[in-house]
Amino acid sequence: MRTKAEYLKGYKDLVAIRRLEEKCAELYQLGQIGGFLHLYIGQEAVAVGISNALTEKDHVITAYRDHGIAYTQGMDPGVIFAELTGKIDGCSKGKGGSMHLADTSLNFWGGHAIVGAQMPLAAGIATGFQYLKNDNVIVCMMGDGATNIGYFHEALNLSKVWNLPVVWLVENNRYGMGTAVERASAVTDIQLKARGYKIPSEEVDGMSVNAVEKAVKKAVKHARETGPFFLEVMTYRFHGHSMGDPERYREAEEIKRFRKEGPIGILHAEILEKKYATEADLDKIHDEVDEMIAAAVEFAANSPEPDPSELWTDIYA
Amino acid sequence: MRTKAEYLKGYKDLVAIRRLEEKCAELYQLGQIGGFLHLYIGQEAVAVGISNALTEKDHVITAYRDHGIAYTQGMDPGVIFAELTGKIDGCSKGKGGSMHLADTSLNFWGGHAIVGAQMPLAAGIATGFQYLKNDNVIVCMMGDGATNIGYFHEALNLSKVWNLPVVWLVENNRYGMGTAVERASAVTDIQLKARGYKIPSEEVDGMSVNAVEKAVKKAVKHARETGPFFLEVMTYRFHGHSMGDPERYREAEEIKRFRKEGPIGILHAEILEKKYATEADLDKIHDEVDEMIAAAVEFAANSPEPDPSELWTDIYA
Amino acid sequence: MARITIREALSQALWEEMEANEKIFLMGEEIGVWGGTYAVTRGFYDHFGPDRVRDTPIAEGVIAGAAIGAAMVGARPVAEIMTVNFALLAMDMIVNHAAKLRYMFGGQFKVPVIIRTPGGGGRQLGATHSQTLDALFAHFPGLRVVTPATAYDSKGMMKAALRQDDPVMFMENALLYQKRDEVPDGDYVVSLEKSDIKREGTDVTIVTYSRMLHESLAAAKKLAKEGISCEIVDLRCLRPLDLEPAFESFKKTNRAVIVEEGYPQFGVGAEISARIYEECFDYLDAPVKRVAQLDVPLPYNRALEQSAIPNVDTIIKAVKEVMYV
Amino acid sequence: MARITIREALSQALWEEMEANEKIFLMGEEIGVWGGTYAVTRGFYDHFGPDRVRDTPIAEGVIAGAAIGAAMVGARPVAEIMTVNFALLAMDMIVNHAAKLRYMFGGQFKVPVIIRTPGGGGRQLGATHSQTLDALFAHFPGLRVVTPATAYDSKGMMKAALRQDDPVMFMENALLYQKRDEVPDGDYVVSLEKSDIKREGTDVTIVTYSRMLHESLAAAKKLAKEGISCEIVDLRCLRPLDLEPAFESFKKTNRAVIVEEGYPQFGVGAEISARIYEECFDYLDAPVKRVAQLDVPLPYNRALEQSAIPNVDTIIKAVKEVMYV
Ligand SMILES: Cc1ncc(C[n+]2csc(CCOP(=O)(O)OP(=O)(O)O)c2C)c(N)n1
Ligand SMILES: Cc1ncc(C[n+]2csc(CCOP(=O)(O)OP(=O)(O)O)c2C)c(N)n1
Ligand SMILES: [Mg+2]
Ligand SMILES: [Mg+2]
Repeated sequence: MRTKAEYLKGYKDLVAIRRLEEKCAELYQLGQIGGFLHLYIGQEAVAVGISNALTEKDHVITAYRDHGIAYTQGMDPGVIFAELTGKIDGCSKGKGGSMHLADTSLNFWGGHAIVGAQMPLAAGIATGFQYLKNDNVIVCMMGDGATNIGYFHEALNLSKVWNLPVVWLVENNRYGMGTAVERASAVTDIQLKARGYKIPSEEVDGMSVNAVEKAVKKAVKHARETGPFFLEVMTYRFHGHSMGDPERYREAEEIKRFRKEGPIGILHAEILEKKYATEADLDKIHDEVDEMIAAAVEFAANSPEPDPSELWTDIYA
Repeated sequence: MRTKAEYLKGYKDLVAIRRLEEKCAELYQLGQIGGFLHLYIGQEAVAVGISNALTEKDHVITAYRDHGIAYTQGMDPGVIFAELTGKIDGCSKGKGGSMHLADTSLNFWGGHAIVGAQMPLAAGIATGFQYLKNDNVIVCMMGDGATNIGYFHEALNLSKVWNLPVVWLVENNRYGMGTAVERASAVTDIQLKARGYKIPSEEVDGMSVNAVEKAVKKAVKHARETGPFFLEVMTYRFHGHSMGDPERYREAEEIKRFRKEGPIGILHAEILEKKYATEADLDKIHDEVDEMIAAAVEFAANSPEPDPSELWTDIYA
Repeated sequence: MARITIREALSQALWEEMEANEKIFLMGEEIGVWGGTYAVTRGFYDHFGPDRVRDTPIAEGVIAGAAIGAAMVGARPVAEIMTVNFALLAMDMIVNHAAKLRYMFGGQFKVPVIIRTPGGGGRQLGATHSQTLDALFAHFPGLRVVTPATAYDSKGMMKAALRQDDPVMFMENALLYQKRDEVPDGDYVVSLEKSDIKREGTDVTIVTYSRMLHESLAAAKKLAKEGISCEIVDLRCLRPLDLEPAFESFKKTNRAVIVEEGYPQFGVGAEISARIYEECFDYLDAPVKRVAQLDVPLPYNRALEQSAIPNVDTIIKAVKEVMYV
Repeated sequence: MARITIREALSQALWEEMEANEKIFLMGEEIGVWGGTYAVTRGFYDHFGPDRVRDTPIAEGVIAGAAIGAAMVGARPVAEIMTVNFALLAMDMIVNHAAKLRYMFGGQFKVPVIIRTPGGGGRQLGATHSQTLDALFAHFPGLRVVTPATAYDSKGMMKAALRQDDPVMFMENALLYQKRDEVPDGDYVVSLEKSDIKREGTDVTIVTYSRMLHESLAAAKKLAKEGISCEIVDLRCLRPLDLEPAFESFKKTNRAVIVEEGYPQFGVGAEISARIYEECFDYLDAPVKRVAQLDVPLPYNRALEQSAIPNVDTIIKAVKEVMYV
């Protein structure tokens, strides 16, 4: 972000994801969202930074914690809520749910619920791009926990052997469910894992939109011109892993510490300091977002259930 | 090896493996051995060095290229040939074949035909040892090609997180079937792969029994006292991947170059230089080995086929 | 006797056996500090400690593989795969190794590993998180596949599994953990090789297992009011498969409905159906009817998902069909 | 017309389609420089180059996954998994992804990926290298599973697979590559959805596929000499499963033998058997007979292994049983 407008847009995006997720939690409690629900609260700056950095030739794929990146890639919040409530206007007609948001017209390839599965798929998407010579790049997001699964090894190795146009982006939020990085991974400095594949890497402050944006831009450029790049983005999730997490694995103190310096607060301070806006201006953004979210929820509520016949569509082409 | 006796024993072992493998090739051509047959010729010093280094608390597991290590762990060549020809006196009653030699009373856990599968199993064997507090160590041999499969990542990571008593030992013979290391692996210096798990590592000259022996001793000690260790043993296979390899992937020149400095020749020269034996003494060893192999083949030939009822045994305990 | 949940039953079985046999240890994702995703191992970590209750990285291949390896050398690992859908990432370890190692090596060692894993749909988890994959594992000689449906059977079969020496796929069902029934106070085991009549009846034989047992029982209750008497055979284990009670029942009723939760083609019901015909050919009064999931990946949307999974109504309909009413 | 081997038929189909459609590329272990473990892609690397004929590391997960990903974005990858036994290492990618992605995302994209893989036993490769796993894949909606047994069908079905948009498990058989039969000179396709009568007859219907077709044909020839006339239905594809010709045949013969190479329990034969009973109940003269591998992991020893796999003799015996002779 450079211009005032960009900063304000970035701020709005952060707040929009936050509100969207808070609303999700509410709808989940009300039983309107089913299945598993993983909130992105605390990690908003990562999605905003990524999407800010991407151009129309750049694509993204992620795991089940996918609402944020869906939003920043341009998915209408109404469509998101429709999917989350299983309605026909959802991006996947209500067949995918929270863990399977995607809109390929927005260069967003999902939303994948099997931990790590997006990595071989991303290697394949990159292979497809390379093979079709369309100059595209894919950014593959994953959690810290996902870096321990075999797919990580196979996908990273192949990406280097074939020099694929892919950015491997770890959102290190310190836990995979209840397991702290150091209890699951031989190296806690996850970036080091890239060394085993001679893939260049960087650590990034995931609480800063600009830091993420900058790093992703550089990484995407490298991916397009040279081959795979690896980013370890340091972040934190403020809520449980999913709804119903007993959270026996961390201290309230730790959450508090991170919450204080959350991505929204940081950008808020920066904007005020740069005098791009006043408190009142920012409040207005919050109000706009609230309206947008309310309208989105309304849209989803009015969207019809899929016809029973949809059970049988989209299985074969 | 230090003493004269050890050197001569080492030499005999190298020659024994070589002859055993040559005999296998012969029996395969005659149709007496079926299935896939992977010869160890060129890599003999690795098995000899490993078994020399191991004590009764140390165990070993490997892939399908397993005749050499079966022999050095103490498996009778007659039993080996019996297994290879599917006879009841084979170590696995003729049910396993060439790729599945094992004798747990010799601390040898096989012989595994799925590339890389021995790694999670080895992590488990080490977990068992650790859990049972018996002070044992497992040495897990694998090929260079096997280091690219997901199991490698999962097993090495777990071994470090749990500090398991395991030595990961790569026999880098430069090819996985027809694929040269650099065509399949992002790092050609395979040792580097251990860095992603903070596992200490060493490169070892696999043509030298003593180099392997020394490195394995050190690695096993580390594994017993501290945790996993990683060895990259540089070696070369003189024959095709298995019988019937068209060998379109390497030059005859390369094979020649390695053959000239093969493990047997190297130790031969060393023994003469140390004056531990004369040419004639060594020739006698060859004769002894020839006799042993002939007797072993004879033993196998006389061993009965398993009873048809064996089809149904050993499925459940 | 106490009425406890299946969750408690499994928990008790594991706890008691761990107290009795120190060779038993647990491993899996989130089984320790978290207490188990479905809370089966809650409290174990604090009591038994990190050596016997081992949290693992997310790496199903090595979870299964390490459990198998530890079993090879004499420990008794119980590995939890968080859901059966993720067991697909451990298929090679389960199918090529757990099931075959003993055979391939001529019986040199045993592989007393238990892989616990819950399956089943109905919770809006989408296509990759809702599968019922019992048929996949039951296909393979060398494995034992058990599928208890009650607290009594769950506790008794878990204990039996922990006292025998073969690899066991212990198939649980996420929607059943809260189900309650009576369990004796003392120690007991339930065979891993015997199916069980869970309701006696005279008109139709229902052959089923796991969660569909409860749907079938509910259906039978309703049908009884209409004067149709169902005998219900709970398979309890799919490998080895004990069909004798089903055959006996069928020879009495001459009609059968097979109810399973999984996919309809090449599933569990096909084998049972084929076997009934093979063994009871002379007793057929009507074609055997299979009830299973519809032949689709399960969708997220609740109504669509529910419409795809067998329930009391589809079972009643099937029973009436074989009764020609 | 020319008599060519199945190896040549597959090779021709891939070659011709690659010439015609540059979106098609191949990937897999040893398919390039080596020329394919079973030589199906011999000469491809030199002709099409390393971009279209991609040797991969030994990493079945990402082989399948990368092929699926490339298919998602519009390429047409053909991934070779060296043998079906190794496909167990790619089960999650095949079952949870190839089969479900399109559905989970509401039809937003297609997944035109072909996974070629040979299976089958009989070559003394031991338990992990000899499996016939067709039933495993046929279980899953979202996949197409094809199992051609002749050069004609192999070429035509490979071409058809390369011209349609669904994920296809293309099941080959290692012992069939050398089989020869007549193939037309020009371009042709064979449907991925139609079974085929490979021999007409009046007394017994044999339903089979892949290598067991040839064993069945040989058995039928012998049986003809004894005056027993077999009609042989070659399934050709297991998903979708076209049983109409089998039913029609059965309605004529009233007797059926199903022959498959895989494990006997929860296998392909169970589904076919159940379906015949379901659809042809009124035409039954004898119980349907299933012939399959014995319920054991396959051993290395040749005699033991051979005794476990169906062959001409076991088929003849089964036919005579359903004929009550
Ligand atoms: C293969 C597989 N194993 C286990 C799970 C269950 N699971 C879902 S999310 C998760 C934790 C992943 O942690 P991480 O990768 O750090 O991502 P985060 O949730 O922190 O964003 C686990 C174990 C799964 N979905 N897939
Ligand atoms: C999972 C799996 N994939 C593929 C194969 C086929 N295969 C057998 S050996 C081999 C090459 C292995 O190379 P490497 O690990 O270097 O061992 P080497 O043969 O050189 O000793 C391959 C691809 C297999 N057995 N298992
Ligand atoms: Mg995390
Ligand atoms: Mg090698």
